[in-house]
Amino acid sequence: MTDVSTSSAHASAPTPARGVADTVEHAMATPEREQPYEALGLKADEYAKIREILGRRPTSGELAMYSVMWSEHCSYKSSKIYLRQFGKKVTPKMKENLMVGMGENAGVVDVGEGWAVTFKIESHNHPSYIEPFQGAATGVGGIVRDIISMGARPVAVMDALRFGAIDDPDTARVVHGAVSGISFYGNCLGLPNIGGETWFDPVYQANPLVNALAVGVLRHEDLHLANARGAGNKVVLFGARTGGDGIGGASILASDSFDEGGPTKRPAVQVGDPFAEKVLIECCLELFAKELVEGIQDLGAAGISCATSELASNGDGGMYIELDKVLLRDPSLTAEEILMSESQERMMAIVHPDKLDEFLAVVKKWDVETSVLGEVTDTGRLVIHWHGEEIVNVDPRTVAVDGPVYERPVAYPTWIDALQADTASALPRPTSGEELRDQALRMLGSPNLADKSWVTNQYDYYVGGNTALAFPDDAGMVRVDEESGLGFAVATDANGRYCQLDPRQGAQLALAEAYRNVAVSGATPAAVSDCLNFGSPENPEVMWQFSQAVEGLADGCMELEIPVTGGNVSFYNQTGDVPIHPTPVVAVLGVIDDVARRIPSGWQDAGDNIYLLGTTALELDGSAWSGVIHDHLGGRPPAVDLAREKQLAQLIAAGASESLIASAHDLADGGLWQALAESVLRFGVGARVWLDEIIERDGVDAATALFSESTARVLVSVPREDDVKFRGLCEGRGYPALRIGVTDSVAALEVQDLFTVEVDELRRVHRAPLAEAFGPVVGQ
Amino acid sequence: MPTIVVDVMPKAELLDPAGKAVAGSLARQGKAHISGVRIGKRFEITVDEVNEAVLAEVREIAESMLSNSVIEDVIDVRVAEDHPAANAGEAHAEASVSR
Amino acid sequence: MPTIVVDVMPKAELLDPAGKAVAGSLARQGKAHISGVRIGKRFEITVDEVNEAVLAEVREIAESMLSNSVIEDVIDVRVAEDHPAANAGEAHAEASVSR
Amino acid sequence: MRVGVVTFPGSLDERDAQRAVRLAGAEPVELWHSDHDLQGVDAIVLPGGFSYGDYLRCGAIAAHSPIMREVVDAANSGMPVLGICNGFQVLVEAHLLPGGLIRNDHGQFVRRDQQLRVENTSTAWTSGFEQGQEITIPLKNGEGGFIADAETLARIEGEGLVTFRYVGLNPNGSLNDIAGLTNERGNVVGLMPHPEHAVEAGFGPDTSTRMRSGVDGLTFFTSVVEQALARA
Ligand SMILES: Nc1ncnc2c1ncn2[C@@H]1O[C@H](COP(=O)(O)OP(=O)(O)O)[C@@H](O)[C@H]1O
Ligand SMILES: [Mg+2]
Repeated sequence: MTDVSTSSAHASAPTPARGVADTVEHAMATPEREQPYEALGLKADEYAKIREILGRRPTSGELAMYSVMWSEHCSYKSSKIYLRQFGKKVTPKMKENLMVGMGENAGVVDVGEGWAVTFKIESHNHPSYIEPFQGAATGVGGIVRDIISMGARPVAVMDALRFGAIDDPDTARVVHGAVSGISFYGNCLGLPNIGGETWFDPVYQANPLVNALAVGVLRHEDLHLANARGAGNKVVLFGARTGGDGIGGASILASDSFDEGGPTKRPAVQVGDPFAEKVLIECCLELFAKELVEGIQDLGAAGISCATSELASNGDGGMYIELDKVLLRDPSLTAEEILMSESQERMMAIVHPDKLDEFLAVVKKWDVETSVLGEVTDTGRLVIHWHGEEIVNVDPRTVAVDGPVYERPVAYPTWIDALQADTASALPRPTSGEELRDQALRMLGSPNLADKSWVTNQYDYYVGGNTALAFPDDAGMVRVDEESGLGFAVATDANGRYCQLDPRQGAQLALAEAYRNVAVSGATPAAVSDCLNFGSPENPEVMWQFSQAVEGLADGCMELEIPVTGGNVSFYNQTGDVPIHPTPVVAVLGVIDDVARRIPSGWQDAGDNIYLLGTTALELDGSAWSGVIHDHLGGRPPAVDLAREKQLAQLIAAGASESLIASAHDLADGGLWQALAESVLRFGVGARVWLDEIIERDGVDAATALFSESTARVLVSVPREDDVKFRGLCEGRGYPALRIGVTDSVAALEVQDLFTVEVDELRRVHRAPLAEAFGPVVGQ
Repeated sequence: MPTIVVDVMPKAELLDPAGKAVAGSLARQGKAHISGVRIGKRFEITVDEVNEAVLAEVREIAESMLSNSVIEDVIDVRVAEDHPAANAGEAHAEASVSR
Repeated sequence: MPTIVVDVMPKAELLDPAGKAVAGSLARQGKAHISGVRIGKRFEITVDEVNEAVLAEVREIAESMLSNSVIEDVIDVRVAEDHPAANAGEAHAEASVSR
Repeated sequence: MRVGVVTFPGSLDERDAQRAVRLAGAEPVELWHSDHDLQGVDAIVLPGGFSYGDYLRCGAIAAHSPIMREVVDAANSGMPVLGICNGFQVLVEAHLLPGGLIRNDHGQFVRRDQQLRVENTSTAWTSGFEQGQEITIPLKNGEGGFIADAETLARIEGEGLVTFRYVGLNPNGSLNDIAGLTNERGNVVGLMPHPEHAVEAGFGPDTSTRMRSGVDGLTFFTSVVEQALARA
């Protein structure tokens, strides 16, 4: 259909027929032509700005590029002014091990011994609602390509998921699709899935959150940045062919105003091909290893528009492309659609002409299709030709870097005072053993505290042979160096309920929890990536939530002295006018000298002493207890004390290095009760526990002791013979520690003088919710 | 018992990774006449009798359950008058049924 | 370009758990007229031209690669004169080709 | 001893298999799918993964790759060949082992620490086990359901070709709980679970006493090495 060789009957008319390129020349000749900028998501003033930059109206190809690159998703136009804090609020210590910071495809952290680790978390929320399987699958595919573009070998993935109410009729569809999509794509890539989160809350009903994280490792000398330097270097597109995937909107350009026939049907979904991506990974790693590329950029959102303009902006600034050289899956695609296509499993490389033959040989070995599109220039312009005619001629920085920046209106939500005043402390708390037992089991069997094996049994954590910890442990841990045992640990956390009550504190709570989860694994926290999921930035209250959360996170990272190395913002997560709870998912990466010293999260032996580190206050606002038992959300979330978190992490590291700690498990949702139950369930070893000393020391009641979600607390088990040393360690560091029980050969959890639950019953209750909602747990 | 055949194919404009992998393998094996492969599903549904109501029901199931309309098309729902396996070798008649 | 359609079904005497699962789910939804479902594959193979040699080649590929004779049968290899989607609603002719 | 590990596009566990070979005291040799050269190896492992994406039938496209012609010839002349998961599927597709492997009956991918019973210790890869020994080997697959027609099944059972059976739980609907098979000669073995993921304490399956400490998989590799030594 696209036939430029046939001169169209309309060629001389102001509106060329579909398929004939809207050239720069044509744009200059027809300055007043109407363009569908609004349908492409551009505001009138943004369109005016583009005209001003170009000194003429944009061609339809240029309009395509600006519209996708200036979208919220690609330009961060609403969030930019806030995200700058992550770069500014840094101490010298935070920069020490940072090889690449914010702004690149993914941050890179020096982990010692010549090794570096890169990691990033990204959202694929909206596609995962439309088509959960492909949406989630391509979410994994996209984040993994970011990792490869840094020169790293991807070695692990994680997934942080939030779905609507577990019993909503639509939830099963989304859960089945998203989980099997992640399982399919990650498993086929050979990347162990080492952890994540699974939450259910009606606020995510028609807006599930699918956040995917990938980690890669590299030697220091293998680090690559995606930029296009060196005039004369070739620009090569390789990987899958370009098709009509994910360009639903782009068809408007190609049709609405240009074609009498109306828009062609172009799908908004993308289909993933993990096999193609696996081959692409190996191919890229070989290209890097043989030093055949100057840089590689992944193609994600905004496809070729993004890759060309970013590569050019980050390099010498000029690039010449012949767009008709792009290999197509669907020959009917127009130039605009090719520029916007989000077809998966594609990469763009900058290759020195002398190395092109060798480059092509490697690509051929992997059966990957390639085409040389053009070359790097020193003109400062990104020039794109389509069958010999110039359809794009722009300064790439105006597309990729100097997009619009908004300081959107911010408004303190009027409802928040009333919400905060409505504290859970006023709710009736159980006192009898029987009541406590009943509520404890209801909590354990609630969707968010329940066993997630329905999900995680579908994920391979074995592949690679380096996974030292994975679900259900607090953090995932992977060995980097087989000789020394050097490794990393990662955990992700966010609690939307806390963030709804107080987004600043909520963000810090997410940070504190992820930090603690890494610390209890035996690793030392080193860096942060985040995925900020919020409602519409055009809603001033949402913007306030966002500003609070970012500030809290940036301040928190500075206090903990771990840098934010990158992340992702996802706005417009709402159903109708109702935004989701603010959900800043925080991923913390830690380093461990030898993964053989990792700490299990559950009890493996009878007769160990159980210690509770930290103190407990009446902090039930926003807690699992208030939600599950009273369907209540109000008050102020638990206090955060990051200095204490740091002290706690150091204490555990010291205990681990002296091998005093048999297990450690952090306290978070569901409080002490949930941590006890999970420690039992991990290996089926029971325990006898008493609460009186907590009650006495901290001045709380039994329900608070069990269910409060006070922070900076960890449950630790210590072999008898190390008891004295361990106590000494805690005293020496001034960290409150109470012996609250012993592990037991009896398969039951006994809370002395209050109640006992057999391990079998704990297990049954814990496993029930997901199986009831989604079908039997495979392999159980 | 009569059989209704439902054919479901991936949407033409979307990537079909399975077809692509097979086509790639055939190309490597030097099968030059073949330029593309797409892989869909064929359902054989045994019903107790064929009438408009049953056909309507199968059509509805084909759209709602046997296919995912976001990425697939039901391209045919028809009564297989004979099991095709039974008459391979000769032209066979299948009554095609409108969707 | 012409298309050759290849239909492959699981052998009748073997388990087809996927088909069974669909049939089970239909039964739970009260679709009483449906007594069984089997799920096979439908390949659409684009060839540059149709002649006996090409057909023979596709038949060979169908037996050796598109199906596994231990567990599946190739039930039909035929030239699709028209894409079925194009003529849904009317009886369509497909020239069946012997194996 | 040199043990070849074949890499197909989409293979995933080839490095794990190489590690297992090394830990068993042999030298791993990388073999590439499009080569016709077995490089003089003494035994071959077809590793797990998703060769060519496994979109058609698992192992189907890999079974048609150039190296497989050599593997088939070598297997027919007695060389020890172990197919793990996708490698098992490739062996079945190449008709070196009987039956077929189809989508798990529950329709999902499953990963678990799987109990197996060793049913045949006279193969090249199982001679280090005790008859009837129960071992724990990680399992991870989406299409591990073993099927065969009644006649084939009777023959497999009658000739003692069943090498491993699932114990406790059948994770994928395999007929007769079959987890792994051998050929008549006992040199070719295929199984769905992954012995190469149970060779190093700290990274293997949980055992009853310690997390991630199971190493039962190592015996597969030491069996083949010890037999080679015995023959030498
Ligand atoms: N979607 C998921 N993907 C991978 N692992 C998950 C997922 N959901 C939960 N998990 C794992 O299950 C375990 C329990 O999860 P959770 O209760 O959220 O942990 P925590 O409270 O320590 O953050 C953790 O090991 C977590 O990594
Ligand atoms: Mg935890």
